[in-house]
Amino acid sequence: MMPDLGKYAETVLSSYAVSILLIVALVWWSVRAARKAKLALEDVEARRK
Amino acid sequence: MGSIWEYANPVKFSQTVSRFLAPVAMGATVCLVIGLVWGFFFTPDDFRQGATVKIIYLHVPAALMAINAWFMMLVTSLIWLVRRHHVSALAAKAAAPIGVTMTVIALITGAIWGQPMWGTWWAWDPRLTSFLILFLFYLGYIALWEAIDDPDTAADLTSVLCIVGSVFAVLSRYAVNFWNQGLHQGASVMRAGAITGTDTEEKVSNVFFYPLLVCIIGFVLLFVALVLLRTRTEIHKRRTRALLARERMA
Amino acid sequence: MRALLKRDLILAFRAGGGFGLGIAFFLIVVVLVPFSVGPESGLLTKIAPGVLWLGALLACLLSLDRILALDWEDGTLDLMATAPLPLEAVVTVKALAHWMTTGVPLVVAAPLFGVLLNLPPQGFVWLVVSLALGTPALSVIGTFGAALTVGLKRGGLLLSLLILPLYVPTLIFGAELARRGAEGQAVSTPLLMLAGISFGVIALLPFASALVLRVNLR
Amino acid sequence: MVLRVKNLSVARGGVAVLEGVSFTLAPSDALVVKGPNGIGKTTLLRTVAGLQPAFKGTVEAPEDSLAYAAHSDGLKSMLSVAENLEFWAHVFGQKDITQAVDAFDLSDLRNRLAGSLSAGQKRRLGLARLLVTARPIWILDEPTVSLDTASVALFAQAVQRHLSSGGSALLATHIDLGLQANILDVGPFKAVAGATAISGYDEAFL
Repeated sequence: MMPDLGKYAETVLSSYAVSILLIVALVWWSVRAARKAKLALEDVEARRK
Repeated sequence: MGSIWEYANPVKFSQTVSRFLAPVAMGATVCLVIGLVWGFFFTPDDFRQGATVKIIYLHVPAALMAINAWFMMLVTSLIWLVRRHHVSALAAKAAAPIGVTMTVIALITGAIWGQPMWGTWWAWDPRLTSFLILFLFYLGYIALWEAIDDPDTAADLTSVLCIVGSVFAVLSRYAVNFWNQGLHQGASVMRAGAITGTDTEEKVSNVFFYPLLVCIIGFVLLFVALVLLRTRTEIHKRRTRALLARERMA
Repeated sequence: MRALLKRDLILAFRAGGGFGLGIAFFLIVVVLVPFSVGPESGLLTKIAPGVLWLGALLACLLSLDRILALDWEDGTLDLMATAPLPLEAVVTVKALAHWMTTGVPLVVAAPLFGVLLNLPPQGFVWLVVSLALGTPALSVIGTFGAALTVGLKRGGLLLSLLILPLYVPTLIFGAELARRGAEGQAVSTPLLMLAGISFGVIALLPFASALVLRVNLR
Repeated sequence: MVLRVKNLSVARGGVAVLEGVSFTLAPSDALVVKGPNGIGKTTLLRTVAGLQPAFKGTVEAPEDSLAYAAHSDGLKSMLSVAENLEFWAHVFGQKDITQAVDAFDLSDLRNRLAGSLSAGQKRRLGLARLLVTARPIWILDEPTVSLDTASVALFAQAVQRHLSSGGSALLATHIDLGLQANILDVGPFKAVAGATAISGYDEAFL
């Protein structure tokens, strides 16, 4: 299944690893911030009622 | 009715986002998985660059989005300055961290790719250098947002910085192109076809082009999804702030 | 306007900082370079234009936060905003005063420091021309940065972060002009570009500076 | 040269502090703004002076008629008293500073650097600046801070002269200057939580 990357295996794999890591980190961070902000807002709105 | 400016209302925008976010995020995931798997497992090696050509599926979409994110920030900054729609300013703020991540991905994959191709991690190739400068612009823009307490002042100042910065970014692009001529040439020749992705002189390139296209669509959708999500986060924060301010007064 | 320029110049003289510090900093950068890269004269000749330009740019950067911060702290800017003088004129005069107290001394001192770095004889003229054309742009762009960060507590560091990318085109064309001059190559392209950048920013950037200053005074 | 403020609401840090303030200041009138600390007197004066936008309502004044003086004097410690005044005189298109120097008894200090003055002397210099602006409507925020009794009297005289020559003054002060002044107590205008209380930028998020 794994394609033969030859002598460039490290190059290609590290590129994919770094990029995917960065994207996942960005998504995770955004989702966490979104959740936090939403909870804080719901908290304040609940108090208003 | 039906005007696009309706969505400039933060509450309306939040509701709309909640409806569209899931499908866009799904689309982004599907495209990215298909594109990357296709590119990584089912494309041949390039006759010159060998397996390293697979980096193209990350490098080119990230580089495109790094520029497009800045362009989007420029447009939303102008909308904020002219029409004072809060969503616009917050969307610009939300896009910056995504843009900087894309710039970093483009830079790192470029450096990793450059190592076997040019025999060095870093060459002051005009294109790489331009991205480094773009990275600095993003850093300054984000730092300015963080440094100012008052949200409207921050929106105004960062918008002006974004517009002025855009002019200087274009100037820098020309300056860098001119500056590198004297040092060494041809560093980007190898990648000329790769960057445009539509290089039809070589028939092989279609093999690379279709998965690349899917990846680009995936990155665009990912960007849209993240901007929507992050803008909504900023709106929630501002609403919380406004409600707390009102609470204190009561 | 003339009163403001006169006042800023007197203040720069009396406070002592303006003239002396920038030049001293420039001198130190130039003296330190041979220590860090070695005394070989061929190498120094080659890098002299670039080092002189970088030194001048850093010396300029050093005094940017003083352009507006002092007038902000003592309330002068508030009073200026209610005065009949438009803020566009105020920021232009401020940039001019900064250039006269920082840029001009750098232009004058640069040939002397060029001697220290083995700058070839034909390079001196173009070094002075490039700095004389480029330093006004540095002052005007710097005033924009100062106006952006004027109310902030950690303004100084942020100012450098914001300004340095904006300095890139000026630095590239300025240093390139000085380098080509020193190596006896054709200079017309960088000369025109540098002049274009300088006149462009002088004509347009004060409006942006006044705009952000108005926002900061709100 | 009449200053008209109509239904003015002012905001500080995005929250309205005073609402529905209205008054008219005619030539030879003085109006003293009173109210407890933190209620928004400074914000009100800054808004009237045009230094920050009004949240609601209008401020009508003839162009180039307002002179504003606040806690910070805009004085340079490395310039002499005369140089400081001459600078501001030039900015406002005036030449002569002798009247301002005499009015605040600064003639002995003319050539002293402003940095070497005492706090009270500095304050007098800051107020002398008002005279060189030649503007008819003065907006003064706590003008008597760090002045001794004699200096307060000097200041009161200067304001009195200004009023009798057809000028007007809007002051925020706790000290009775012995002027024929109307009092504006801003206490009743304190903004209350309500639909309009959150001002400007945050309003859109409610």
